[in-house]
Amino acid sequence: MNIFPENATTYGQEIDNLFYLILTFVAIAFVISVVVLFYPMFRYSEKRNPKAQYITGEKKSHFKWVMYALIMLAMSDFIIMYAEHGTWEKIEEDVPTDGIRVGITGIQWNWVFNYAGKDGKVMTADDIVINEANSELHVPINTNIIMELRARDVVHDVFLPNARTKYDVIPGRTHVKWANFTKVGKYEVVCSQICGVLHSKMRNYIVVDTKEDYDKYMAALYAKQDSANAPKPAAPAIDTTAKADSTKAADKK
Amino acid sequence: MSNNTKALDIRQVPQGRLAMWTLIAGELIIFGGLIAVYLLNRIRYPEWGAEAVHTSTMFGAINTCVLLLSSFTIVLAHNEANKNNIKRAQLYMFLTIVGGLAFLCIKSIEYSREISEGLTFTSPAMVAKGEGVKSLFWSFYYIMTGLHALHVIAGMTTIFIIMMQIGKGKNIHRVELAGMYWHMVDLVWIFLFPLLYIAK
Amino acid sequence: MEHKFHDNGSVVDPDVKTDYHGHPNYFRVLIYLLAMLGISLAVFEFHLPVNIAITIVFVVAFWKIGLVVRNFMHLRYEHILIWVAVFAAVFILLVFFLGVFPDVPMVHREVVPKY
Amino acid sequence: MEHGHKQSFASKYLFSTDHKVIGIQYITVGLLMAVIGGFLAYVFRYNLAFPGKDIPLFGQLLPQQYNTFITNHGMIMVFWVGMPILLSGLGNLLIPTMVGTDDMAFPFLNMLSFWIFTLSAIVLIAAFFVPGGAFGGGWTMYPPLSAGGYMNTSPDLLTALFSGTSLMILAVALEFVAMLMGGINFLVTTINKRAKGMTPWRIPLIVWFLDIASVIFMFSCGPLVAGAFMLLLDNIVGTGFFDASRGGDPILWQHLFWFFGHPEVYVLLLPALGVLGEIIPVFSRKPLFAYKTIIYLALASAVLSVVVWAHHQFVSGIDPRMATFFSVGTIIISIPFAGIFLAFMATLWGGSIKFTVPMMFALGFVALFLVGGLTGLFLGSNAFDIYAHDSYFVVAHFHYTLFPDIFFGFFAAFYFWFPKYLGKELNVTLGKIHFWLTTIFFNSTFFLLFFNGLHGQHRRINDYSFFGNVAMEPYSTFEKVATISAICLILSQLVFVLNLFKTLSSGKKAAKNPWNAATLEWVTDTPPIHGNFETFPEVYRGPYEYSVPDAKDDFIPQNVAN
Repeated sequence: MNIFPENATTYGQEIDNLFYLILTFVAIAFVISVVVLFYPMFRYSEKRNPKAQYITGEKKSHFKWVMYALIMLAMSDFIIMYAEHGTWEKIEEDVPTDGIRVGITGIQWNWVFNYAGKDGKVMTADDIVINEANSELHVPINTNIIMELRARDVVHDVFLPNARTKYDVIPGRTHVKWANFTKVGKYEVVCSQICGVLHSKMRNYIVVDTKEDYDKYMAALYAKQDSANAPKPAAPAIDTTAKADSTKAADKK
Repeated sequence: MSNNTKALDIRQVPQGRLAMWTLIAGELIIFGGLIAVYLLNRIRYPEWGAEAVHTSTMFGAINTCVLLLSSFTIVLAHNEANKNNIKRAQLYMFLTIVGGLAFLCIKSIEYSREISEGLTFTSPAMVAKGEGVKSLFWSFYYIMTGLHALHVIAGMTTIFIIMMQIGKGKNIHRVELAGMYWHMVDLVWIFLFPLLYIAK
Repeated sequence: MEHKFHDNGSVVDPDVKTDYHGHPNYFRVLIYLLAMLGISLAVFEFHLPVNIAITIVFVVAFWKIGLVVRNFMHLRYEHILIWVAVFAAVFILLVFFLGVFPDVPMVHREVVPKY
Repeated sequence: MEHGHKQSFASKYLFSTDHKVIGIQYITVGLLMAVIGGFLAYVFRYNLAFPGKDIPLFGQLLPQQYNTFITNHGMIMVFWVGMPILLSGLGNLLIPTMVGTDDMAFPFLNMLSFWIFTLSAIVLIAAFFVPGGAFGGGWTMYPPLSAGGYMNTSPDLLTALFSGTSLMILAVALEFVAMLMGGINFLVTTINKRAKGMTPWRIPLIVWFLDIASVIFMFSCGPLVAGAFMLLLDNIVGTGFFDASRGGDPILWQHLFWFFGHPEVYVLLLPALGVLGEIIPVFSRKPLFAYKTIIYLALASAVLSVVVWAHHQFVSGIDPRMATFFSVGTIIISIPFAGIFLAFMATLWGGSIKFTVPMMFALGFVALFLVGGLTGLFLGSNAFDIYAHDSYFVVAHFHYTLFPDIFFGFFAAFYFWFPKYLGKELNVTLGKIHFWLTTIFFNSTFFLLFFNGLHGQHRRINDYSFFGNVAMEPYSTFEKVATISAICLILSQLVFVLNLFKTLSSGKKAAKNPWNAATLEWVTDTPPIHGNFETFPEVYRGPYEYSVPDAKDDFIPQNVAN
């Protein structure tokens, strides 16, 4: 039995390793504390030790034991911080710039996926938008997938258990996060922040394809978009509601 | 105790003053939180400067003046109450209440001017034009001045009740406590004035 | 109910005189305050450069607050713990402001979705 | 003292200004709310284990009801159980008696505080019965879900005001008012009404901790009160303070909420730690280890508690560099609390430990909190939090901190002080059965959930069979085990109820100082008279003078002169 679900990204293993690192420290601390807590319960019970000693603990020679423990705790804390900071930087701060950009937008209660259209940018009018229940976002393997995360109505949270990544999506903001998948497969994208009545049903998929499969899939999508767009002018990718307009107006200032 | 010495033991500070200071610290954090939120948004949206032009600096200045004067009268009331000049203390407290009323009157004239320009709590016309960010300034303006006005009313009520009480010779020490609350209301306004009326 | 504390120094009788502190010259304080108000209005009238004006206005505001708290509220005659309480309130607000600062005002405006 | 004249029932039990009656009132209301919170937990736990089945005593649970129930379970357990029992209840009962005075500084304000609190509880419960039902967007009330009518479509002001969302905000605001009044009372009482000779370093630990908790509460709730006001106006007037399309900022609410929300954890924790600080020395017959240092550590943690809040927001879009800062803050704050717990453990060494019921609950608290505290390390390190945030790992973690804190802390205090304040002796056997059942079922409820969380089970979902990762074995079995244990955990509290009523109806009269404790509340009559002391005591020594060499007894009460 695996503690974690199957890992499918480059940085996933780092998160798992971090868990085991912290677990080591925590286990040591736990064992020591349990001994310190339970040993006196036997040794100094009323029967074995009817007369208690008078120790106020204000003396340095007594308090130094607590100090040692605290210093140990502080040191292991900072080792953990030091060890994990690289992972944090890699995942959250150093988002790569090259790769395939996709848009993931949370709405009540579905994830809307945007593929870049002909212009290679997401969230423009020629995007290919997939807005169906249980839809799939196809991405190629071993490529940086740069996800632009947005929310249209309320706060949602993109959670990819297999990619070990998660980020809130907030109305009015765009968060750019990334993942690089190393395994072909079909993985869940769920919403991890309560977002209304059907929060429990908010689940779509990311499908990791080989490069060839992905190209084929995209070619089919573009062809379909062309045939759909041919007779009439391009429809806006995302319905520009009054809300979106006013944000934009605010934006120009 | 002799004049001009600090209380060296915390227990020499009377209960009422201690409680009042605690209440004031709590109130300052509530107002301060609101002001901090406003400031954060004010820095985020420089275009709010253009909205602040619609507030009347003259009315704001007069109101500041009124509140400062009323603070002065309530502190005189405390001074007189300590000398047991109940009648004069009551007179000064009455003047403070008049000051508060004047403040509220001026405030309501201001409000009516702004509302007639369509600048309301939600400013629906602005939102419809897609200028939601600007309407947010007015939401902040009304919530901050409104909450302050509620405190003015609360302070006036308190002062009125205590004015009645000291007429019967009771609770003379409470004049000072009501005064402290009134000063707190004054403090908040002193900070709101540059924020809303001067920084344009 | 009469109190049985004898000599622990606490003032618990509700009608006792609470005038244990000194009294500054209130009128002079009022004059200072009005002068300060005049300064901030002058700053507004003369249309100084924005940064300077805002700095002056807020320095004046804090100065006025200091005058009111110290003199009208008699903080200058007060116990050190009261000072600590008042400054803790200000400190906490500062912490809140600085903690939120990178997230609200510094958010790049261009990250708002361009539809 | 005024114990001559007769009082009517209402003025004696309902509108009493006596701090002991008010304390008991607070605890009673808190326990009643705990029954409601427990029932909600039972309903949604049952639904999680057996989705779609009819729930005994309830029926079908709709998804919206599920959301409402988890939201209100969190709200009730933190604000209407933890706060009234630990802070207000214990504070009212203990502070005046422990510092040796007759009543709170402002008895009327105290009574008002209780009734405003009760009103807030009624408002919260009333939200279940308005059209649209109570608010169901998580106890953190993140806008825009909680604003602008996402939960309750509201055409006019009155309907908006009486919608579930607005009522919940109002209830929280009212509770804050009540707790602020209580906090002012605690502080002034401790500072100004101490008995003669009760110097700062002779005040019992719990009084210190209750006051520090009140200070933390008063100084951190301000921004949230302002924020709640703004959110309420967003709901009923239609302003856009948290509406991104109008320039408002949902993240701002999260900051306002957690700026209060995290210190709130310490507000709940400190009184319970104070209970440990009273109980462990008494039953180890040893002075509290490093009493002064513990207080300094608590003060340090109070200062640090305002710089850790954003660790609840690591993945919610705050600046990643700030996340590192808050991560370090979180890690640093673990040190003072670890110090306090270590001092409690050190108190045991060299003692003569009596395993009475309160002591068992106190030691159980320390042992269980150890798990909760150590799992906090996983969540405090921001990189792992990316994965664990909003998962059942978090749920298990905070139940391992808050359940021991609120319930073990309360039960320890209950079994310790019940004989004093109600004058009857509790049944020891029932108490021990209660302790073991609670401990066993608590662990079997929450320990397995750590594994569910690590396997990617996210929170606030009413039916996990929909999700492939967590619907598999053994995680669905873990769900069922957790549910059955939770039901047993709730049922085992019946032992406590039985013990309570048995004792109240036919308990033996308790002695004046059954535990041979040294603090001032044990000096007065059992139960204490109105006004607490016949003559006000004078204090000559610290609160933990146990096993002093060359002393007559193994304890010296604080009011005994040399």
